[in-house]
Amino acid sequence: MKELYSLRGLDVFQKDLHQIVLRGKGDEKFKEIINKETSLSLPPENLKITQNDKFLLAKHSFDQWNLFYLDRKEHKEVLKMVSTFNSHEEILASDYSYGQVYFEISGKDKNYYLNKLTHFDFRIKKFPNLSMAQTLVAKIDCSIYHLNDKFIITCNCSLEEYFKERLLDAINL
Amino acid sequence: MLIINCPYCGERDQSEFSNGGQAHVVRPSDPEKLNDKEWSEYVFVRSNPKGIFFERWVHSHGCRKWFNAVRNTSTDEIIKTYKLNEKPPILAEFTNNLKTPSGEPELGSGNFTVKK
Amino acid sequence: MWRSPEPKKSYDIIIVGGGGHGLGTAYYLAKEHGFKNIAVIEKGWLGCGNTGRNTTIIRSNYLWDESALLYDHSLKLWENLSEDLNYNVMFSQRGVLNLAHNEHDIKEIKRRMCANRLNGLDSRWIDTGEIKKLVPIMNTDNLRYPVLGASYQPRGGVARHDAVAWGFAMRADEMGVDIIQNCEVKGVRTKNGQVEGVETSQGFIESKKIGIVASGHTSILAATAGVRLPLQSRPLQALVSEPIKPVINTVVMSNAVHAYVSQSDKGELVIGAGTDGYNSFTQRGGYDVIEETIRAIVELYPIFGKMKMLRQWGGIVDICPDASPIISKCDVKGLYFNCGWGTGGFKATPGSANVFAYTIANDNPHKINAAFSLDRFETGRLVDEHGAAAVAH
Amino acid sequence: MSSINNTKSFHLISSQKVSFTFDGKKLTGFKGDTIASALLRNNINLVGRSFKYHRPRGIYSCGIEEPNALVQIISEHNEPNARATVKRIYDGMIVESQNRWPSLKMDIGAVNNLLSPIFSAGFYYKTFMGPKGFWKKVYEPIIRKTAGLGKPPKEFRSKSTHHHHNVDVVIVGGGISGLIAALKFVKTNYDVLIIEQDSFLGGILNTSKKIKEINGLDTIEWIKKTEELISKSKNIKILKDTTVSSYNYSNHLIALEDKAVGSLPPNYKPELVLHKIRTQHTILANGYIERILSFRNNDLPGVMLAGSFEKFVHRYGVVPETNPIIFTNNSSTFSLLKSLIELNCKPSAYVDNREENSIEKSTLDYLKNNNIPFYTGAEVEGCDGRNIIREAFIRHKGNIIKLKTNMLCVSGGINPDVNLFTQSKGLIKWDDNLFTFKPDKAFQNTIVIGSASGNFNFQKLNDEIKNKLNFLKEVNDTKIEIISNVENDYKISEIWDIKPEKESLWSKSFIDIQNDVTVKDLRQAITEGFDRIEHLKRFTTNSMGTDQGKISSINSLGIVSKILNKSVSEVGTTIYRPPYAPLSFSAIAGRNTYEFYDPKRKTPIHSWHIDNNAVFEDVGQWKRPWYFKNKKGETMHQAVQRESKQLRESAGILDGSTLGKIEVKGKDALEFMNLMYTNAFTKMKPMTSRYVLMLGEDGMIKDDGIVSKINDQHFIATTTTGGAPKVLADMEEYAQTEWPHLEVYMNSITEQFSTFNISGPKSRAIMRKVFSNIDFSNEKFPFMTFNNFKYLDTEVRIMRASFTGELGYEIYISPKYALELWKKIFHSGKNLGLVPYGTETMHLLRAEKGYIVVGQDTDGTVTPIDLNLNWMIGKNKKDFIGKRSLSRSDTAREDRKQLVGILPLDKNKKILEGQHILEINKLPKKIETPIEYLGHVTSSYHSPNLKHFVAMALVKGGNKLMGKKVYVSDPSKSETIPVEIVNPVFLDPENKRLLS
Ligand SMILES: Cc1cc2nc3c(=O)[nH]c(=O)nc-3n(C[C@H](O)[C@H](O)[C@H](O)COP(=O)(O)OP(=O)(O)OC[C@H]3O[C@@H](n4cnc5c(N)ncnc54)[C@H](O)[C@@H]3O)c2cc1C
Ligand SMILES: NC(=O)c1ccc[n+]([C@@H]2O[C@H](COP(=O)([O-])OP(=O)(O)OC[C@H]3O[C@@H](n4cnc5c(N)ncnc54)[C@H](O)[C@@H]3O)[C@@H](O)[C@H]2O)c1
Ligand SMILES: Cc1cc2nc3c(=O)[nH]c(=O)nc-3n(C[C@H](O)[C@H](O)[C@H](O)COP(=O)(O)O)c2cc1C
Ligand SMILES: [Zn+2]
Repeated sequence: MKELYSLRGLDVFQKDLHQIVLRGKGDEKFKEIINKETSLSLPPENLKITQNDKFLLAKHSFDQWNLFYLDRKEHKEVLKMVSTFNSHEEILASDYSYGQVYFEISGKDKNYYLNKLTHFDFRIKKFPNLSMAQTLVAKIDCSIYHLNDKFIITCNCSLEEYFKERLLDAINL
Repeated sequence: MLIINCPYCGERDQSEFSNGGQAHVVRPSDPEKLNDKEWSEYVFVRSNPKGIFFERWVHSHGCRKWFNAVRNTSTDEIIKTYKLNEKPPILAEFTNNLKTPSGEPELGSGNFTVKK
Repeated sequence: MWRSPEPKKSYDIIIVGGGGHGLGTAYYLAKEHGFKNIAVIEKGWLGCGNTGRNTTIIRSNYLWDESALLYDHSLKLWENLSEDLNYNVMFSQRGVLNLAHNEHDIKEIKRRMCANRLNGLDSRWIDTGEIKKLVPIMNTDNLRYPVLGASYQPRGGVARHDAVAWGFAMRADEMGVDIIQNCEVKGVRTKNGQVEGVETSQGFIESKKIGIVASGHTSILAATAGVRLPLQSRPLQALVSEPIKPVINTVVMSNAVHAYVSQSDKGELVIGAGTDGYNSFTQRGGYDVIEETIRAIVELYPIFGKMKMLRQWGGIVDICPDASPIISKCDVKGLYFNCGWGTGGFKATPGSANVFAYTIANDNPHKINAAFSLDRFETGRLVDEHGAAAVAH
Repeated sequence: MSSINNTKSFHLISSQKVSFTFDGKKLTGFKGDTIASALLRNNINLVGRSFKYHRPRGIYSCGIEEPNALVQIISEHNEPNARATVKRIYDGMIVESQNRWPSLKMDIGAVNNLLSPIFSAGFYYKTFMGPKGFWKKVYEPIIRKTAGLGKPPKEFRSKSTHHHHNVDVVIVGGGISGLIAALKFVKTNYDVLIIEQDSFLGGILNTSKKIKEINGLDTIEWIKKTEELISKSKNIKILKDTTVSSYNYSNHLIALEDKAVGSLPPNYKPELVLHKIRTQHTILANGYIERILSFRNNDLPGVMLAGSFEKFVHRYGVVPETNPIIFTNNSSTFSLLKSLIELNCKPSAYVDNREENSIEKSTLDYLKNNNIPFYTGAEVEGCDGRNIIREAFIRHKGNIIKLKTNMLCVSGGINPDVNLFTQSKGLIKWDDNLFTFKPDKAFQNTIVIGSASGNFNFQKLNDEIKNKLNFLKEVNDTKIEIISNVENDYKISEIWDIKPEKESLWSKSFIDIQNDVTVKDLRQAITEGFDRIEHLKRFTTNSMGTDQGKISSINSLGIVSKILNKSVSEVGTTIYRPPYAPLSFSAIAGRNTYEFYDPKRKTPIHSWHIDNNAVFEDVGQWKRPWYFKNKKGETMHQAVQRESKQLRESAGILDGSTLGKIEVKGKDALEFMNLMYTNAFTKMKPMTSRYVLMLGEDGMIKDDGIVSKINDQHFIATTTTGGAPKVLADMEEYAQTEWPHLEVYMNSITEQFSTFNISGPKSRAIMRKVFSNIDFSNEKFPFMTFNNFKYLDTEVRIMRASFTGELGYEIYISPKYALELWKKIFHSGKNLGLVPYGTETMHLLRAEKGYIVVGQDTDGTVTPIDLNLNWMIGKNKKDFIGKRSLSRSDTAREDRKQLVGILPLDKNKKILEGQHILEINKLPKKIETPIEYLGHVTSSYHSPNLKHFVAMALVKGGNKLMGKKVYVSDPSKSETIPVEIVNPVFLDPENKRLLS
């Protein structure tokens, strides 16, 4: 974890996370497979997040779940998990660990700064704790996860520099 | 700028969506059976009504899911959005405040200001 | 000055739509084909459609032969239009630039320039140095997508849009054409596959020949006669800045940094935006489209950062799948369409009116518009101008 | 007779002096002054020249509605057309007047005024025509020179930012009604945003003394207390110095905040912030606008709107003139009268158009008690003066009374400011008592209150707001008691323009002061047939100036209604369009321009490319190495020739990470792929790959790539760099909308894998060195197969494929390990002659082999058959996207354009892309009639390996023309280049190298 910026009511860290994108029907079988590998049950509703001490699982839509590791692993372990999932024909699992970048954003003024870059409605009544959203931040497709007092924002790694520069610019101006 | 209610993500700014034109146009199951004219209708011709329009949207910068909407193209008002597997709402359920094929409703059309 | 006559019971020809194309069609029908008993029916005021709300760019450097022929026919008519109408339409041949910002643009433009030359057009490739001379205020290298060259058509330019409608109207009126404003056509009445007349807000008017030139609304009127046209109506926006002393003496368009701009004789910058991504008839579009345009403008012309937007508006354009117009007969006898000009039909006004008049008069297309008939969608013989029309103004 | 300071004004901080220059003259004002208030303080009334006639013009209003006092701010990058009535002064500000030469007082352009009888409305269209050629060479250049007001600005890079808000309620306008509305929301659950264009709240309370006290407090006290209360409430936010400029659909508001009011904007901070707001409810409390009256010379400096004069007095603490004449037709001017008397300034006359019996008794008493000359049922017929008004002529009971004065305060009545309401697409309705338009039906969730709604009565304010907000749950019930200084009811007489006593060709009553449109112009236009208000606007340019006719457009409707003998409703208004006030381009652009115009997408190898002198090409948002400069001074041509040659001799490596990659999986993946692509995948063996094509439903090629089959349920597809997002989107679209019965899923893995292409005769040797545990022999690793291998802590996927025609491999690796692996390969390949190459060399090498590039050799009008790629079409498949279109009459034609090779007969001749193929060998110097051609060159490169140009072309009936001699046109010359039509595969047609 790398601290990027920390000032005036905002703290930004860049994190390394492992992520697996899971696609499937979400039926009983699917639930079982996920549960077996992660001990997690599926989030009850769309855009909600469930977690235990090892994993975090976010429901992106009716056929997509993103699984995050809460602790660091060797890449091959993640790949092993991916191929375990993929051994079931009804699931598509893709490793998203290193093709994405992850920013952890906290601080009391985080909404203020982020709303310089996105129209997204961060008000607690619209974006409660343990929920997620996919939206545009600084013209970039991002996923945002609301974890207690923090947001995790991810985007494609090719856009890392642009994203950081925009964030810094929004803070400075 | 519209606000669109994605059936999966909720209300979001229009900039997150892309429009896919007329809804409920089914791709012919056996294109070879169609003559050239019928096939060209499927490829090139879509309804373009002024008033109530059943259309498709995709939440392209969000969940990437397609869904349908009923919108009044003479005011831009979105009356309803619904999932692909839901039945299209019945037209008569909506008040079509349209007067003529090419006339605007006075309110909200963008082309009127004064109430006579 | 034109009359405001009461509609007669019957006309030889009815033109639906009092925009430049419709009024021009009536003018040429009267002037070149000797028709006297013509009506132009307009639901609002003359020129209230796209004729009155476009960025007035005129050029003919289209890719395919069919288009080049059509648009250059028009350009040639523009060159004499003020004399012809004895009304100054202020056609200003200040030249038109289409900028290239990447290798793909360069290839596309160079190909087009070659084709244009073989079609006898005056367009050519120019490099950044020459662009700088024509438009010194342009930022050519210190931007995300640098300017790498451009196509240049010196005969292109702009004209005073409203005057075009007024000029055609006055002269058509003089030749006896009835121009009927505030009369809305509600539908086309047909019998046995032949038109009988139009239902209007002022009652039924009879005619054996009906030309529909209602821009964004043509497909709706066609539907009343049972004809489905491959058209989608979209908002297209434009804006003007506050007026300043002349700074930009050429029309400049760009595809990749999407904006087009010219400066009017009154001094305001006339700037065109893109179409909105959905069908609408509201003559206004989304603010996001304006923002996209303005950020491209300040990127290309940093001095315009200090300019201010005075007014923004929208029109409704009818977009055809191949980005080319339809000037055509159809299965219904006596029913003719001139539509699908999308974002770029102002430049075609006199030319399209001229060949459309021919088509109606002879019940057969002129050789210039033969390629723009409706059946091309069936055969697949499209005139795909997406390359040239991505910024089609 | 001059200006004085009102030391008792609400907001004047007279201690702080500010110096600035106007037209080179150094002047002093007070902090907080606008340019206009400071100029008035210095007794300067002449500030500009008019657009067409170059008439002297002064300050007409005290706000955003100003038509006249537009100035150039030299000290801010030459900003043109700044409103002197809005822009605040600061130390060192440099201001200049506009549209005059050589100077403001001595302006040559003023001869236009003498010529004005020629310059009437629409004069352009009828004059300036013949003789032929004169328009272009003589008239137009002259007309163009006279264009515009200000001079162009200077180069400028703004730091303006955007800010988004999501709230429940927006209150536009922090005047008295806005504040009362805000009180209803204090400590409620609504998120509220109050937006006020001025630097402080209070609106009319700051600008007039119409109200004495509210809830027992002096008005300024009340504002202070109210603001405190509001600010303490966490749910309410106040934005000051912020003007709402657009009211878009779906309650989307745009508001511009000036961050540098009264100071030189620093260039490291945003000078403007553009607020983009989404709200549930919008409360419009944005007040009213006063309108003019048209009389002879009503444009002279010294003529000013009465309400604006009053605003200068109270808001800015300057009394522009101690003894003005007041000319009114309504009751709103009474407070001005009172204020002046209280300041010991006696108006030289009070002229009221209303008959004595309809004027409020209190006003008449006041006039009498204070001994002010007043005329009822009277009007100002006109005024005279050179650069400032000197005398006014009052028509009273048939007589003309001449009065000397330096200032004439005019009020033609007040209009609810309906601009934002109509922008929101609400309907307005004419009010026959107030003689103005009022908001009628809202289209969105819009509530209009206060004078913006046409309520000009203070006593009714609280009830109005309470009633209109009633439908909201849990808003506070506040008590407001207002004691006013004036009569509560507003009364007005109908008058729009005043007939001059003597009419001459040169006499003018203006209706649009900025655009020099006179009442006469309106009349003339109507006689010429432009009798619709929209025609009238465009023919005369009425209300098309920077003020958009804020103070006069209703007047023109009144005038026109009288001429046409119609009601004003029938005449109708022109359309109100955004923005409410001219909106800065740089604010609209915000930070989404200049360095942030578009993201630069970079591959994990980017830094290496830079270190190795790569020159980049923009492909979509991606930065791709175009070629690598080996040494200083190497040209692109040299570099590409070198790279190409070296690759065919030894090996080359290309960073292909930008290629789109899509993973497709599911029970029905096989069927899905069969439908998406032209190719047949059913018989394809697992762990093999295939070159594939994707069409649109119109049968035209949209994209190509390689599909690798892991098994019938699992595929990986690559796409072109530019096509990646579209291909994925198309797959999703068809899967969701057309074939929902197919169980199939896809993920973009473009960024999850970096991709390197290694090819050339030495590539196998290099691969062996890097991956010593893998068997790369032809038998174990044949062409178009792939496999996954363990590598360090991760995996690599290696595919044997090639786009250069040489033996080649594609390596896919997680981006984290990519750079390291790249370096390792490079290191291992050094002695074997491995060369990094870019896209240009790739294009050259594939052209030698006759491989196409989608988008270069195709243009959306090309089918697979046109490219002789019939073998890629799964003919036995019942269906795939675009299949049916291939059999339409035009796509099935045999003489369509087909892809061929082009070989120059003289091997030294250059062939350029885009050149056209002719059957004739010479072109006329000037082409008059179109010349027929066969097609055009789509790709052309100088091949260092073959030592001549290799080109591909799309040629009509090309397949049948093999061996034919044709000509390639040179774009500028009449000479042509003789060439032969050949098979497009120039090198290794037997694929020996590829399969080696
Ligand atoms: C913002 C914008 C910018 C543009 N920029 C350019 C450019 O730079 N260069 C260029 O070449 N082109 C441009 N165009 C396109 C160009 O304006 C149009 O293609 C062209 O003006 C069409 O002319 P028209 O006469 O066919 O249509 P219109 O002028 O729209 O006329 C059609 C008329 O039909 C009337 N009508 C509709 N329905 C009925 C009915 N039921 N009954 C009676 N009357 C009816 C309408 O009221 C209208 O007056 C632009 C368009 C827009 C909107
Ligand atoms: N009796 C009379 O003669 C008379 C005349 C006029 C007004 N009135 C009374 O005066 C009161 C006026 O109060 P009010 O609140 O309607 O007006 P106001 O003038 O007090 O407040 C309007 C506020 O809106 C702001 N504003 C306007 N446009 C804006 C924009 N686009 N963006 C941001 N801010 C903007 C203005 O700066 C101003 O502060 C009413 O009660 C009315 O009855 C009486
Ligand atoms: C070429 C051109 C120049 C224009 N210049 C101005 C201008 O200087 N001032 C102005 O207020 N509007 C200008 N307009 C916009 C018109 O006022 C008007 O918005 C437009 O014709 C659309 O009509 P509508 O807004 O009534 O729907 C211009 C329009 C065009 C097409
Ligand atoms: Zn969604």
